Amino acid sequence: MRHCVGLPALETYILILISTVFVNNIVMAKILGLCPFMGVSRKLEAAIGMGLATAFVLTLASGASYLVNEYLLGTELIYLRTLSFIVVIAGIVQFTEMFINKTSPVLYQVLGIYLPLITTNCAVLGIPLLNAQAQHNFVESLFFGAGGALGFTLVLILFAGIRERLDTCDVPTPFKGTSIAMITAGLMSLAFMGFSGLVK
Amino acid sequence: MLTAILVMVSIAVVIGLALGWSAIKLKVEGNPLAEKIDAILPQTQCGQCGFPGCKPYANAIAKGEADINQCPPGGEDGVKKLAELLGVEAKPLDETHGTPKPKSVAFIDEQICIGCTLCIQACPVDAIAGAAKQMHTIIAAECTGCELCLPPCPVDCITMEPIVEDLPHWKWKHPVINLKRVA
Amino acid sequence: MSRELFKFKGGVHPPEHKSESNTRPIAVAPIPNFLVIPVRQHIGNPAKPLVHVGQSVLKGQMIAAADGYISAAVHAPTSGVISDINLQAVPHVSGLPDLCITLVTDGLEQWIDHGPIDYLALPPAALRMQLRDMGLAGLGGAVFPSAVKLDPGAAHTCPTLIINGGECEPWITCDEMLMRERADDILQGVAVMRHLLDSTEVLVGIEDNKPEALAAMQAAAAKLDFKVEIVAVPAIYPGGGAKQLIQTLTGQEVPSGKLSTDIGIQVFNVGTAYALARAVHHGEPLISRLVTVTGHVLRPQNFEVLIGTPMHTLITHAGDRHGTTGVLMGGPMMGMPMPDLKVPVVKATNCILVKSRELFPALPKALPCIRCTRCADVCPAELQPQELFRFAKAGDFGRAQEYHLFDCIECGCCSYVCPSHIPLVDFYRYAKSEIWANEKEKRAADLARERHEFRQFRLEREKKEKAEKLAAKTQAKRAELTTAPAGGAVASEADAKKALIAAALARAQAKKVEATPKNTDSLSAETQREIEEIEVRRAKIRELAHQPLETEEKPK
Amino acid sequence: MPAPFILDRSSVTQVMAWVLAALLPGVAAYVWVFGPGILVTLSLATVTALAAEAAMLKARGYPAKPFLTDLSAIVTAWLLALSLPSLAPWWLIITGTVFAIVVAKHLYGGLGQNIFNPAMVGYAVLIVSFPVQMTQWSGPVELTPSSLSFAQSATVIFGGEFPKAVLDAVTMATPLDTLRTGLLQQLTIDEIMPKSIFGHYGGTGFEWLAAAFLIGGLLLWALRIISWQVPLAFLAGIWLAAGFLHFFDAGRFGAPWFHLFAPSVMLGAFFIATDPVSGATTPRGKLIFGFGAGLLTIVIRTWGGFPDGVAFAILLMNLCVPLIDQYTQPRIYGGAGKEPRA
Repeated sequence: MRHCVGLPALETYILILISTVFVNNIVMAKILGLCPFMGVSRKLEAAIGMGLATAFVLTLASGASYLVNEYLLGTELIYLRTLSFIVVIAGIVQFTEMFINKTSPVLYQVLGIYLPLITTNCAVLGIPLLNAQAQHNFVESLFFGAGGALGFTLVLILFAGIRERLDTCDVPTPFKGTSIAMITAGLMSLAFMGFSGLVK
Repeated sequence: MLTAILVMVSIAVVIGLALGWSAIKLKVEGNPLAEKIDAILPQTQCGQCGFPGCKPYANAIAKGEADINQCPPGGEDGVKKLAELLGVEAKPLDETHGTPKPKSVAFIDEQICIGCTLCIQACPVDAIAGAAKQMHTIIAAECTGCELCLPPCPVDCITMEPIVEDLPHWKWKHPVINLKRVA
Repeated sequence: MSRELFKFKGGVHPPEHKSESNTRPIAVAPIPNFLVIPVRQHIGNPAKPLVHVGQSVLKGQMIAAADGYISAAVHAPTSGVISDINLQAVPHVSGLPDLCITLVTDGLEQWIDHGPIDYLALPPAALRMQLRDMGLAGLGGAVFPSAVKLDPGAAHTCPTLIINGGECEPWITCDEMLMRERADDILQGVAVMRHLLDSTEVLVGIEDNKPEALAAMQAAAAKLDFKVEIVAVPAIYPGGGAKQLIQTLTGQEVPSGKLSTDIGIQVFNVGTAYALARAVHHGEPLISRLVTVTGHVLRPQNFEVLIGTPMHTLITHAGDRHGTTGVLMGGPMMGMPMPDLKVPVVKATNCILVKSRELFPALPKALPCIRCTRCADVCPAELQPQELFRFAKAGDFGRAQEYHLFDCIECGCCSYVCPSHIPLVDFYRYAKSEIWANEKEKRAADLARERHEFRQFRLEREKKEKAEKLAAKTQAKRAELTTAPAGGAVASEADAKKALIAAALARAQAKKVEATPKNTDSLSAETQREIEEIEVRRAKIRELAHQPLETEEKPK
Repeated sequence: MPAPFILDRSSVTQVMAWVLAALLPGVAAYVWVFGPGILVTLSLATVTALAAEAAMLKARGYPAKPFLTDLSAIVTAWLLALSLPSLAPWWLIITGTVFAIVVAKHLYGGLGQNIFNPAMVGYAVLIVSFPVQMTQWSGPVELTPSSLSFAQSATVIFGGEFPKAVLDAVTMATPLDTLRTGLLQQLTIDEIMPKSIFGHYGGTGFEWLAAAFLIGGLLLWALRIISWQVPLAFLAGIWLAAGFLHFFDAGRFGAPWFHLFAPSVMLGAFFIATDPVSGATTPRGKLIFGFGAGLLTIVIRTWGGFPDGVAFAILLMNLCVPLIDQYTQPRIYGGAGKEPRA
């Protein structure tokens, strides 16, 4: 999305938020971050926990990756972007894991393997890279990260609600479990297409 | 080339320090999960899971050494509850640890019992009343049906009586609305 | 004096079918030749039989005593001989047998001596115990021991007393006929209740589709010395439910999970009030009750029936007809199908409804739920039956409890209106009994864990005690030995140990000396020679024992 | 089996029959305004829906009779047919109906278990995959130079070759399309409105069609087949959103009554959003569901890429239904923790 020139700052932030949460939603439009989306959406509490954890990591990561990109990499070390971003994200995820293990061990146990897996979540790496590509300034990249995370959490929670209802449905046996979840995710992104074209 | 290495090293050092500091501050001890698992297990203390009682089995599951389908008295929904708690896939019961049997209570045939107290020492929940050379009898309310008292008995006077459903314990059955027969 | 009424949410209007059985007056059913009296006819512990087989009993004699506070006694409905006490079929949907006392009637109707009780003089607690021993239990359908409900509890007062003449269930008219013909006795019973509960306000709720009953009760109420308000409530099913009647008459709601006495209200059925009046003013225990026999019978009518009368005798008395497809105890909305017809009438039997293909066509097969929420609109407990159904069907009992499954009064309104004809109440009953069973198992498991942990602790403690005792003993021993060679200063631990070893050796030596034979000194010469010979032979044998046995192969 | 032994006369077939009956005035208005073409679409959709349902039921081993006679497939077919353009080709109708019945309904377990509204899933798939064919609307009879008889529209639908000129003479943009294209050319509302397509409230013919659906919907509400919360909240959502925008900038946003009297809004409010299976179940939940759907319709219509947002709005609200239901549980008798109503 080209650099928003001329619009007052507040309006760009709102536009960024609307675009990342609804129009090109990380999961629904950009099809990023599918493995936790499928893995953690079995129960609502796990989904909310996962959503918040990813939001926390994503916002921090976008901020940190902006600083790294702006001050450390500058213009000639662009090829180091992916490498450094991954290191930063891994560090933040480790910190989040310890933090969650300390504050609510139950959530830590429920999230299980998916908590460290945030590092490999392609949305978490995707957003900082998109930030860097679109040369957002610091606040814009924070909003972009927060918007992406909010979109991810919103869709994850909605999907968890649906999957809990799907458990009580009499789904034909070949479609039970993950396959009906995949179909539902497909229909969800079909519904999210309604927002396409919302933001120029 | 040099600056690239410098940059990467500096990022790594900064993050390493931050993590080291937070690792100390956010130390976590104890494993509250074991109690949660123990709450699900049926507490028959029968040892069919290969552990001397339910608490050791719970600790083993918490540490990941034991599988969640080794408890026949817990039955299928016991495995399902454990799977739900640990967020893993529910596996069918492992037959090598024995098959789930209808809940039953031990019964001592008082004609044959010689009062040797071997079963009293073997009972994990002290559900057998009696003393040396005195008559032994089983407190039905507290017997968990773990069958640990059967092997030590020298005269084999203990039998397992399955609990028969009487009026106060009668349960409504799952109503079957079978669409397939409808046509 | 029309009282301002409130409206409870939901409720349905099933066809009433009251006119079939409320035209004929109450008749007394003939005494059958034998009565089967179950000991578990009320909520709480079953009564303990007092009689033995072959004992002849009089009418009204107690044959099974109440067991504990929440229980009620059981009495012989007529004079006769106890033929046996064993497991028999009882009116329960499960068809499982229960302990029953069978009484062969002699038809003499010899009463045991019984007289009125001066309820004003007796202290309330004693009166309640006496009522419990006269077998009084709620006749509205719940059959909860009345003695317990008549206890006003810690507050010592229950300001509002409501008498339930609602009878909203279709087909049943036993309360209506009771009010029409015996209004005065009912209000006598209400007076006793008012005295026991020390109530200030007494209300009688009767549905407005029973004008004659209303008139009779109002006439009887006028003759009383204290104020009783007879109120006509709108005829909606389940208006006769305790919680619904409370809300209609007082606008108050019983808090979820609590009893009506927590908000100072107690509800009794008119039948219970009548039975209380008979017990207090005539000394008659609860041995008979009013039963509506209706449905597919020639002469649907209300009968005064002895407890324990087999149902088939009643049905033949009311005129058996061809084409019966089964019998219900209670009404069509909350009634239970009877396993077979020889089960006896019990205190809870307010109606015997004979089904037939025309009156009760086979229920259509159920289709999946389309979440149309008609059931939520009619649910008097304001629950979400479609969600509860989804959780009960999937076996997710935790969520069912979160959605207040236990506030469901199983009135059947939701199944009645369901366009997919799903037997919703079946699912809720299944879920409730599963949850109760799981809770019982949970309690048993916790008890087992407690006992196991205590056993481990006990074994630990015994081991520790034994170790301590041992250590104490060795300590004392060591102290005792090291102090024996007093004088020399004990240099160090090593010396103490050496001293101990030396002492032990000395002791062993002394023992060996003792063991040598004492009789070797004053021996005669000749015995001395014999001893030496034995010693020589012993030495030769010892020598032989040492040599290798090379001579074995020679004798081959 | 115990539980109540008497039932009131209602049945799923009766519910669905009343819904179809309430749609008849709409169909009649449709034929009167746009010519008999719609009858072809309706019958084609109905046949396809029944065939698809029968096939799925057979595949799953369920008995066909009780499910085919509950008319739920026919309701889905009619709702989809009424939201498709009147001259949409036959294969479009068939793919939409088959997708709706097979994927949106039976993959989730058949009647009563679908998460999304089947008709709207069918519509969304069609508008996303075949945008061109989805704009073949025939204009109102009184405006277009000539109109198609039943046989002619049948041939058009079934793909028979047809002189281009006549076809162009018949087809016209819908009021919403005209409004959208006008706004894109930076015209103001006052310049667009006098065009012939716009009657006094909505499109010339379109407003009668909307009125017919409104009458059908009120009939359904009077018979207690649908509850009042969803339609009222849906219309209120549209009225408030459009009104706010209109008040905010009259030049660029259509008047609320214009948005309200679009046939798709009336059809959506009374027939599609009130689908009990995929909609919210608690009273407050239904209000949120309806209001949200109305709001989103206006958002998509004004800024979105599609001319009419009703389908997507309802699908998006279907997504939120499980959460809405969970967090709007009404208070029970006795308050459960909260102070009971004394």
